[in-house]
Amino acid sequence: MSNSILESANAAASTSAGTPASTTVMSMQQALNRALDEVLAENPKAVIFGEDCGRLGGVFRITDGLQAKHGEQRVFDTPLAESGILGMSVGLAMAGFHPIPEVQFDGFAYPAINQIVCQIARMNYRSRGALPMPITLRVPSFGGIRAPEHHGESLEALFAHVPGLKVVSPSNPHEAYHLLKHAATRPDPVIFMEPKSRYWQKGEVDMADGGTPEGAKVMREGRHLTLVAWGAMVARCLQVAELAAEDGIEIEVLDLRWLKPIDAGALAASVRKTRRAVVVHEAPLTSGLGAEVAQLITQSCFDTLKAPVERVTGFDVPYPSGDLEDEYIPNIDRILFGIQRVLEYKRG
Amino acid sequence: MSNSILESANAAASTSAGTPASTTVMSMQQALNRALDEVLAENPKAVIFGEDCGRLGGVFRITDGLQAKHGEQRVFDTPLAESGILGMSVGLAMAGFHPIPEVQFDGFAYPAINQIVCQIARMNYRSRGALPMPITLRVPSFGGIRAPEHHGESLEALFAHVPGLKVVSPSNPHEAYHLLKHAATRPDPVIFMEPKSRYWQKGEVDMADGGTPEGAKVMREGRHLTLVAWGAMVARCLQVAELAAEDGIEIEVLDLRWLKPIDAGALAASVRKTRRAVVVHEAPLTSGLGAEVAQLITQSCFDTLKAPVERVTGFDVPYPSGDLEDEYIPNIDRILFGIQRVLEYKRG
Amino acid sequence: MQYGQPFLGCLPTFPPVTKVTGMDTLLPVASGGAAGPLTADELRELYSLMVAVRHLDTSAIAWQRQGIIPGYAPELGQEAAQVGSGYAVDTTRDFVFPTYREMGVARTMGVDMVAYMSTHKATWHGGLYNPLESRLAPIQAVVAGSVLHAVGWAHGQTLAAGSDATTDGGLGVALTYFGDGASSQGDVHEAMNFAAVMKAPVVFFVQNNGWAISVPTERQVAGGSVAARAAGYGMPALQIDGDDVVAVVEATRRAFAHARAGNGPVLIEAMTYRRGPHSTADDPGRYRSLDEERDGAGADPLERLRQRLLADGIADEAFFAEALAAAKAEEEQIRTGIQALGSRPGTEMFDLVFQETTPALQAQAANWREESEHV
Amino acid sequence: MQYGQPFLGCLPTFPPVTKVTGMDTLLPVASGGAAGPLTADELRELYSLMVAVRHLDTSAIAWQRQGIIPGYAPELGQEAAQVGSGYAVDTTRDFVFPTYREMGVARTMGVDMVAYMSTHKATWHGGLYNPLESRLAPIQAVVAGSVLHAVGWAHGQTLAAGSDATTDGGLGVALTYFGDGASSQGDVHEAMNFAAVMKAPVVFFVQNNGWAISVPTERQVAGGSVAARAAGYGMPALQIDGDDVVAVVEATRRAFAHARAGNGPVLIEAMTYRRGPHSTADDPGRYRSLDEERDGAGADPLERLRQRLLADGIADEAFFAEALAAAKAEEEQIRTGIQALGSRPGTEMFDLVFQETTPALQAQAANWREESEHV
Ligand SMILES: Cc1ncc(C[n+]2csc(CCOP(=O)(O)OP(=O)(O)O)c2C)c(N)n1
Ligand SMILES: Cc1ncc(C[n+]2csc(CCOP(=O)(O)OP(=O)(O)O)c2C)c(N)n1
Ligand SMILES: [Mg+2]
Ligand SMILES: [Mg+2]
Repeated sequence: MSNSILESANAAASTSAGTPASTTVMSMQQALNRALDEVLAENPKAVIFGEDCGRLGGVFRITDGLQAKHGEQRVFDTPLAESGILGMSVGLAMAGFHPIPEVQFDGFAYPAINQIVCQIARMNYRSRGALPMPITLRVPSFGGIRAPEHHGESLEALFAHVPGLKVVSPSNPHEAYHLLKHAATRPDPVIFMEPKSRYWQKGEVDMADGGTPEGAKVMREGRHLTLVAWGAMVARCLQVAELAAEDGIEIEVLDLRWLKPIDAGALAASVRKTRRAVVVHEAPLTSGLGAEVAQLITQSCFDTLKAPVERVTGFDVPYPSGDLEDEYIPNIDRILFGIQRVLEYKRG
Repeated sequence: MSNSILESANAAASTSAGTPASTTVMSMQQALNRALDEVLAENPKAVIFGEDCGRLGGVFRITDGLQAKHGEQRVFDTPLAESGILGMSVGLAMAGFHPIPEVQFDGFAYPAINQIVCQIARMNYRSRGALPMPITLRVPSFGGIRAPEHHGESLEALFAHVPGLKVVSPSNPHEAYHLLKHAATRPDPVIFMEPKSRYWQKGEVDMADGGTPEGAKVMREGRHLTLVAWGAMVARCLQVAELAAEDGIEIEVLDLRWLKPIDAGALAASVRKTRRAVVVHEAPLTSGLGAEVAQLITQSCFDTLKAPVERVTGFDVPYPSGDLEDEYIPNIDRILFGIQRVLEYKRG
Repeated sequence: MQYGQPFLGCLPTFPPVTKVTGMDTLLPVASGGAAGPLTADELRELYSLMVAVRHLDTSAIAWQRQGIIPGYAPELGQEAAQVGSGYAVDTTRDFVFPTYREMGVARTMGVDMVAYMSTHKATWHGGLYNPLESRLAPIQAVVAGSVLHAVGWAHGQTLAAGSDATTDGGLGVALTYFGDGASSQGDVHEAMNFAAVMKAPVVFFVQNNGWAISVPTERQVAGGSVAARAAGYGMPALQIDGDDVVAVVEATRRAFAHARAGNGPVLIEAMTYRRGPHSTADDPGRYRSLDEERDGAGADPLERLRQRLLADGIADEAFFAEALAAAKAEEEQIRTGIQALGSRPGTEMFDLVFQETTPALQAQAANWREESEHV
Repeated sequence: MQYGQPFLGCLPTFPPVTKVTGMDTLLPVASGGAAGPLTADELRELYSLMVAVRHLDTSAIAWQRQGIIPGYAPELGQEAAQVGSGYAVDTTRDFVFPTYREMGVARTMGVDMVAYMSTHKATWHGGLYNPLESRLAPIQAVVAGSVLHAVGWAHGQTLAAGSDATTDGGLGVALTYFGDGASSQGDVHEAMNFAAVMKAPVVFFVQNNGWAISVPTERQVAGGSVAARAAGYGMPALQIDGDDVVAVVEATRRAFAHARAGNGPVLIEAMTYRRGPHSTADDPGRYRSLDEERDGAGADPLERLRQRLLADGIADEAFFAEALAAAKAEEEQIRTGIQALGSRPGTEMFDLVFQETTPALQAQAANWREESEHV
């Protein structure tokens, strides 16, 4: 197996057969931009803000053109302080707004963790439902773009552990459009983790029919093993499934989508069928969300499982510089090795 | 089963037979205070600081008397800012000191997370070993004392997920003394989580012989099931084991001690013998450290396990006010129910 | 950008602010409304509020000793700062963000005091009162935790007002409380900078009570004054005698007027003194002597008001006795309410997390009911 | 505590600071050492440094376009601020805390520039140079991330000096850089307050270059000046023309002297302008026009120095030509070094996490070797 497959396989993930009329091909950046545009148009209380979100349209251009269209009161730049941005979101929500703040990069959510964990996640509870926190926090997330330090982090395990938060990550433009529209109209706080390495990948978006916005989603059916992933790893797992199919191994790829609450039912349904599972994520192994996924599967499928659930993840090391990025992020080889371990597992 | 057993059972955890001469009975508060006193005496570069650590001796009196004895340069109060305290620790470490900062309560570590995750945990790596971070961060942790909001949190899953950190929690005075002395002399950053509900419980401390400071520790041997716990939950699990023994069920209680790195070997060794495991923690269930422990056990003991590893934990809700605390923290009943589920598990 | 000079010098000088007349120089009695000096009725009302707060506050410590509540954070000595500032709030449109020590503010705003005190009974973090209806955010245990919320809420008023910021008699104003200790937190800086950049209608009300648990202000606040920080943000500041309730009311009203008119934030530093322990768990004898305590505290704010009211013939001993009797009756009623207050049902732990609950949480709730309530 | 006055007024006025003479008024040439005005040799050295930095900086953008490095954060227009401040550092005892844009400081301090630039080649976050030996902390990508580190390091100097703070010619000083954007972060406030409370020997050096990516200073820094914040902490501040290298050297030396003598921290706000994009990924045309750019930037700092040196007869065209040639040769050498720089071995990912590695990490390293290196 060679890593060279990696380069050419991005397209595969976002094509599908039998395109309905309401379908448009667009990048995830475009899909997110479109979703935000519609949310602003539909809800006069929705406001977008963050560092460079306004005039510049965001460093990834996700809010491109929105300030010009909806005005400086609806889409605005803040001073450079993430705790300030999230703390301000709490107050805006208390005043009846639906804040859609952006943290510029995953690693810069850390200065805001205090406001996220102690305030945003708890205000509804603390106020006994009197002060809901309809805050949709967009976080360009995960690695893979050869960026500077702190620009390639995966914080889902942290967020998923916090009571009071919901966490979701889209894997392609279609999911991005529908999940963001859904998240940004919910009365509870949602951390929306955007896989930045997929921003420019195009795919078909069926604007009219998003399917259910809740729970996990089977992206490819299979019967020999379930690959569970989210964000940018979904496309990679689909490539892996493609490769494995050449060897007659039929892999089911489950896009977890919601990292909190996790769709335990979908995990159980898939693994009851395939009897084997591998979970893939970019975050470090220890105490990563893969442990939760594996344990949920083990709990529901203990009798049917043919092998312990395998985890193919980032290592317990700080996210490395660009030169070593491909060594850190689960690549096709490492996922295939994980699959092999599960398939070849023999009870002792 | 009734919760009333709870009240009387604290003592059981800290008594043992065959007391050697070097053994003293003291509270965990005293043991920690003694350890810090010795660390200051032995290492002129060790400095202790934080909110109310100096003159007051800390709100839990862990640093009581240390400023008077070692001087205001070695033990000092800082302004009220946790990011400041931890950020300052980085600079002191760069200047060759061994900082032993305190965060006053678990919930107030959040404002410092940015400095902990992005700086303390990474500076050794970033500087390629030129700037080690021998920082021992003491965090009075966990719940159980009917305290105000944010004073009863369990952050171990967050810390354990961060590459570059080590995390340890003592369960009794003996462990507290030896683990703190060990942690505070290491060249790497260690988060030292003190179970505040156990501060005033007395126990025997063998000052001369701490045993190995690394890895997990079997606190009680058993052959029917392994209970894995840390911090304040160890004493509770020992009570449970006591109760279960009356019914002829022999439970092995494993004090995990190190929450990062986790002693996977000890987990495997115990569960290979008992073939059943329950992990207990106060933190919320989802993405808690229990998932990691369960998955490590499942991976190493898949063939021998008689039932899926059970987790008895706090719920996915914000840590509640005193009145509901006992509903939230795993109590004896809930642990026994978990044990029962595992013991009664039938395949198919 | 400031160019042209190789050395541009330092610091714009802050424009001087007209003095707020306080009672120690002259008790300003007038028949005017809220905008003018205080009326005799208002002054008597302020006294009654301060007595009620003083009595409830000292009683709460007794409650703790008697085992009625597990803990409490007293405000002995800060009654003028709290009652005076809370008195300036217009509860039809303003919103107040307290810390854990603003019982006097809550009482002055007319919050249900059993619901308020319930937090100290460990019934519910944040208190059982409805924050939206009472215009008081939940009790905040994170030091400086809600200062940024005030800025966000205030900016929301600006957004809601659109271009007509000063119609309808002006903007709703956010009043946020914090301490000298809290001023060290990064969030306070971010809040002041955001508020000043956005010209948000916020009044930052610092009670500088000399202490943050065991740490005195001089080891906490570099430069010695939180008010002195405001100039760096181009924001007006008032440093006032926080033990002079008249000065507090007038300064706060002035600050509200400034913010309400769309002129942006104001900072008030009320100099006061925490006469009691930090909380019922604290032992101040470990970090300050009784002599230091007496020197620092100065004259009792309640007694100061009493003397002035007497001297100016605005109230007599009968009035004071009546006020105290009312305070006692009130405390008894609150105590009865607190004692009657049962625990909240455990299901609320699960039901109040989200507006839209999740299957996972429902499963946990079911599990809890089964194992803990045996249903 | 300040009592006695019902209204205590506002803001202590900050003591005026003597002006630092810059080159635009008078070029101060003298034979004196580091403490006095700059010598002709020093002035020529400053020019050579600025040319070297300018050339390397503009070349690095070309490297990025040519695919030699994936990204770069240019400092075009900030050469005087960086070279001038870096020039004041005593690398035998001071320590410098950069952001991601301090290439000019690193070069001035004599840091190995291949090792420095390696961070922009995505070889190693923080750079390959040894921070302890070079007295330059690793490159910092978190905005305001290292400002507190400077305070801690500086307090360490005070602790190490014990009661003899001023023996041995004084304390080592921490010089920390940050931008106008970074000044909004809470950590900067905490750092200034800590430093001032502890009288730590820190020089806070703000390069106010007018922009934080797309956000101009007026939407970022309430009050308009970071230097104006210092008074609130009781800390001296100098707001200087950051494009005047002589003013920068002299102000920085003055600040160092103040801190070194145990008088506590100083803040310098160097007014300058980011003439280029924020980084090679940025497109400034989206948020500022070329006219705005020209107006904001003013005269080129390098050209300003050249004109003064010419006018005062300190250097001639031959010297400038020579300096440029040296800069070109240096850039070529650095480029060759960068191009020759291989990737770091993957094992370093695991080996450099801890001083004392863990079994779990070793197991992961073994697994990685097996699956990725097939050993
Ligand atoms: C972020 C945070 N850190 C620490 C604490 C613990 N704590 C509670 S009150 C307090 C002192 C606060 O002092 P100040 O702001 O002056 O208010 P005061 O208590 O004097 O009213 C501390 C350190 C906390 N609640 N929150
Ligand atoms: C905590 C944090 N938030 C956001 C960013 C993303 N970011 C990088 S540079 C920058 C602007 C910084 O502006 P300034 O401090 O003025 O420095 P300059 O780039 O002008 O040198 C931003 C927002 C970051 N690196 N760190
Ligand atoms: Mg105080
Ligand atoms: Mg800038």
